[in-house]
Amino acid sequence: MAEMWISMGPQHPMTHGLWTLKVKVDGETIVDADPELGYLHRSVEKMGERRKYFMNTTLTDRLCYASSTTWTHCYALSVEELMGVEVPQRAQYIRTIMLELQRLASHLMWAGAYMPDLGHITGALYFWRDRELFLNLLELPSGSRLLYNYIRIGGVKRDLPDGFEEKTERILKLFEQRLDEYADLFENSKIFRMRTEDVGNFTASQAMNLGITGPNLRGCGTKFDLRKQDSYEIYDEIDWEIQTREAGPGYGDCFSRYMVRIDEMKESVKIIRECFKKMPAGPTMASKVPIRASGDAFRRTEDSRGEALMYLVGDGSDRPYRWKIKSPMFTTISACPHYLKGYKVADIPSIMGSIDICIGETDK
Amino acid sequence: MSLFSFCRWMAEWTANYMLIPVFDFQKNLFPPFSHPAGTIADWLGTDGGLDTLAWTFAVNIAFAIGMTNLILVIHLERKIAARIQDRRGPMLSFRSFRELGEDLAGEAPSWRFKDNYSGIGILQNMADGIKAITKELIVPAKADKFLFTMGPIIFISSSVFLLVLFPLSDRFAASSAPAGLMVIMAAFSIAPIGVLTSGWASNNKYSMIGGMRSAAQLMSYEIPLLLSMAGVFLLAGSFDPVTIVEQQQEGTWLFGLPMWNFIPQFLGFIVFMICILAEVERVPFDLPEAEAELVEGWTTEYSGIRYMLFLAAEYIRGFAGAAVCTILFLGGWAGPWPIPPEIWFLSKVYLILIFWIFIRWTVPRIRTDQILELGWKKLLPLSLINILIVIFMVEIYPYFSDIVNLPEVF
Amino acid sequence: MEITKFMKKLSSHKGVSDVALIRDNVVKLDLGKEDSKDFFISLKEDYGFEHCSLISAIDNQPQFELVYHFSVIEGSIFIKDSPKTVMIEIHIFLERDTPTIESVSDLWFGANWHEREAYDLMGIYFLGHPDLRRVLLPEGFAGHPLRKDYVYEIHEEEW
Amino acid sequence: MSSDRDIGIMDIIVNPMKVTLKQFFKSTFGKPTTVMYPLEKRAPPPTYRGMNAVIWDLCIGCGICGEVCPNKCLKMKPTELSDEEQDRAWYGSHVAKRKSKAERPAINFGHCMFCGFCEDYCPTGAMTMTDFYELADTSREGLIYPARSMKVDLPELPQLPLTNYMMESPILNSETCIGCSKCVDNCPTNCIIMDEGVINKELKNGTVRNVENPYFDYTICIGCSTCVKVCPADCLHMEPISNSSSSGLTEEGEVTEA
Repeated sequence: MAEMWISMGPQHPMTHGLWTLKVKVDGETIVDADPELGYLHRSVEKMGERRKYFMNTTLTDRLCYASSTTWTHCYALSVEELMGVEVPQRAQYIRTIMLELQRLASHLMWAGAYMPDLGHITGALYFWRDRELFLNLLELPSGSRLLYNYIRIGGVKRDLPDGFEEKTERILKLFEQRLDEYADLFENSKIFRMRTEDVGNFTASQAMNLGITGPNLRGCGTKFDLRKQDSYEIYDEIDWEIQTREAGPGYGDCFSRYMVRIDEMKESVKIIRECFKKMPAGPTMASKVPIRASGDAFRRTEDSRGEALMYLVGDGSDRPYRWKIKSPMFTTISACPHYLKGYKVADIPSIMGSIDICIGETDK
Repeated sequence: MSLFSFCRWMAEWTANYMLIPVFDFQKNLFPPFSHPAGTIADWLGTDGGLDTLAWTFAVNIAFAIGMTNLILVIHLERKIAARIQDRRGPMLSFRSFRELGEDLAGEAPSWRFKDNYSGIGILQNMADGIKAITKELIVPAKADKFLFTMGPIIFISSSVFLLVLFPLSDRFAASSAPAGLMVIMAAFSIAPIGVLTSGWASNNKYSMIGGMRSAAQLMSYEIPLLLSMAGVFLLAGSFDPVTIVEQQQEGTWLFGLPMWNFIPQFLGFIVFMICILAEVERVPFDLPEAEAELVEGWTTEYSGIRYMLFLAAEYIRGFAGAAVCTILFLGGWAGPWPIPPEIWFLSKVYLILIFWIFIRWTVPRIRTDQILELGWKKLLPLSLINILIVIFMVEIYPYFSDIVNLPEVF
Repeated sequence: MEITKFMKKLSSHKGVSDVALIRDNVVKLDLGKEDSKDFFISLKEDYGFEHCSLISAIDNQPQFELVYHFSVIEGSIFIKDSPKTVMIEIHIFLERDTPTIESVSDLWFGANWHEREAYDLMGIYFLGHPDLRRVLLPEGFAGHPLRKDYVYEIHEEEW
Repeated sequence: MSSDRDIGIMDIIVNPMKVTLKQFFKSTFGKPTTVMYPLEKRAPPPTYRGMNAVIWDLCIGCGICGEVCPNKCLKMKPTELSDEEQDRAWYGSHVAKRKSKAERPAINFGHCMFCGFCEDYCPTGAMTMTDFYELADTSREGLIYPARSMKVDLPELPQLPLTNYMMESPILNSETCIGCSKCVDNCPTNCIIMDEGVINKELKNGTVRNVENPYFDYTICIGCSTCVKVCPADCLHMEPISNSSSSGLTEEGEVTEA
């Protein structure tokens, strides 16, 4: 067969959002690729310039609808850096718990979306069933199931409700049990391994240059997690390990990326448990939160998908002068010709699924 | 009484008491002119005419049974898939009728299921069918219109054709050819032509890749499939389903259980099960319509009832494949007496189908190069080994046992 | 290399001014536009900043400001008794009528789309960029919407 | 971390199928997870952010909810109050009586994103969010809820303190003040009084007279900036305050969050 361009997207089961991947194929082998974005561009940065600082948490919630708390947290952290707000200790613990719950929900969302990519619908429903548990948990304090608007500048909206700890513990126990049960169905299944092992390889040094961070980089064996390397909230007071895995010396494949996320979920469960153990009493909101700011500041956090960075410039008014969002998936998608070349058409969903795309944050 | 003799009796009854009087009446309506009705009436009186009528009845009965099973199989798939995935499956279909009835009559109708969950899950297929019929049949502007229409015809007709080819028991068969299984396999192999045709004619890159994949897949599974069947044919010495099933009852195994073919030819059974899964295009071998990368593969451009019939035809092929597997390896319709053989046959078929449904919702799809590798590097040698074992059983062992007086095992 | 030593070394580079530590692991400096490429090359080759985190463009009215964030992942720069990795924030000021600068996408591939985005939304031209097209907005969009002088209509529905 | 074991021939079908078979029997003989939605409904938690409801007896018509709404889907609409409603109105009774029409919030739910800011920033706790979420309608106009449709009456009113969530209070520039007392008329909490001001002030039109200046009771100011908006001489501006619980009605150590 002659070489031809196939346009996958903007509406295609592989894309997990709205974007186009143009692939040049020779028969079934990929020769070249060209990603195109912009179908979901909502001009969040421009909108943010017209709204007050505290109102923008609703926009950051909608950056990535699978992982809204982490983005709102990144924004709140940057604004606190800009305004010089001290967050109370209890609020930091509550934030950490919410962030890890959100990370669990986000990773489960990803795992559920990855399984149909491999032709495994049951996997989607299993993982999404478990995600539902964590959404129920996130709903209790925040009052909403998807877009929480719970983390505010200077703290959190309200204290955790009564019985939250017991409920969380019950759900974490059930979840751990189920995750062990799933091992036979997914990572130990021969056909699953046939589809994911030795597919979508890139080395750690390549990944750094391509701008790939987060679980995808840790899937190459690099110990880089901003929760430790640029620690925020109370991650440095808690005993936990960076989860890495590599398929071979210094490189990772789809399977190692899958396993890193599964291991990270188990680690998140540990973090949540320890947070509950150490949580102090006290207020959940800073006593003084200014509404005007000037100067510039940035913070970076470990989002569920990699390095999230928000750079804010204030001009003394109550609205940001410039608000720049760095989304980890933006650079990862830009690098996709590098790790798609040479694989088969059937590997496209397997590879693109394994890097966990979220178009909401990418298109901003 | 066999199906054919029953149909023959029915044909005689219909011809004598219904058709011939009517045609005779028509013949005499306008006496000056000759009327073709008279010729038909004469022909119906002969043996040939009655046989033709009887075959028509038999084939229609086979179709009816097949189509009823189709609905059951689709419902079974939905329900089992739902249970595996911790869902409920279709439960509320046609509930809107009830609500409509309530609105019109002002009171709830008498049919009521499980509190408020009124609705019948199995009718979901009917609802889907009605919906599909009401949809527009879209033909892409740049498609090859003739081939675009021919593709579904080839695929669906060859699949429906399968329904009349296998017997439900030795007495219940709509067709009886000495080379019966060869005809079935030939009919099975027509469908990829339809797939390739419609894939190419759609003028869509996904469809074309899907069609090409179907052809590549045919290359990889068809040869081991036929070779694994060859063992059974050698053992039975015939292509006739009835002979094959009877042959399986001859030998006995532990506790006097009949030695069905899947025991001596275990390798062949495994190879056949894998290949027939690929033949009927079910997960993990549904590469031509891999929905993750090829949207819907070769059916992408089809809409409405054509698309629905594609789905139905796939289930018919699945049903036929399970039937072939039952005949070849699981002793066909044989079973203890009080239950009729047709029921035995169908229950075995359903057992295989349930197993397939479980496979479908348990494993991911494999890749094109992997199925080729599997077919050529693993299944082909295995099926050849299976043939060697059968040849040893059928030819070599009896030959030497005659000479050196070995105990009779096979 | 310890971070204080690294900061001392930085100030010796040409075009670098105002080197400061804004957090315990973040170094901030101003850089002249002409010397930017040489500095970036040595940043990557000598100091081991493997990862380009972000390139943001700011319309400071009248001039533009480019802010580069680079980070170390496994590099040689460290902070005493801390697992934290070092980041560097570089400010470059551009004139409004010549918003051009040399591209760094040949050094860090990750900078490729950040530069495209800066071109798309702010109208900064990156010289030597392999593929400077719009990335978020459609091809043929008029103007660069994140500039402060971009005129747009606010649509409010009456109800 | 997770156990690594060698993948054998049993891992092709048999071991994975054990998991699905187990689940099959579990959900066949047990209760499946899914909820039959229109027939069964899951109960939302008490914090749930659903459709808004306004306790009119508490509402003072300050307009903060419209101010903080990021989508501008909430507008204050002039509303006729009946005599009984005017009598029951708590803080805003004087405003309701004085103005020809009191203002109450109306919401366009076609634009609303249920962020809950209006509830959080309401100084009296009049704006609440219920657990009602089935708002779907066949037309856009049907999603516009007029003020009266969101009115709720509580048999017992919660005694909530006035809280300045906006963290800002008005500051007077007495140089430009013309003493019109519009701010006093419009203040929803009645926290402004007119008192002695600049004597013999020269106004723009050249006349010279004594001018009264407004004085603010910051303990009950809610930071709604209504006075700033109505000021004809632009002599007021908002400045940040230090503590949200500056309101005089709040006792020390009391939880201010509703």
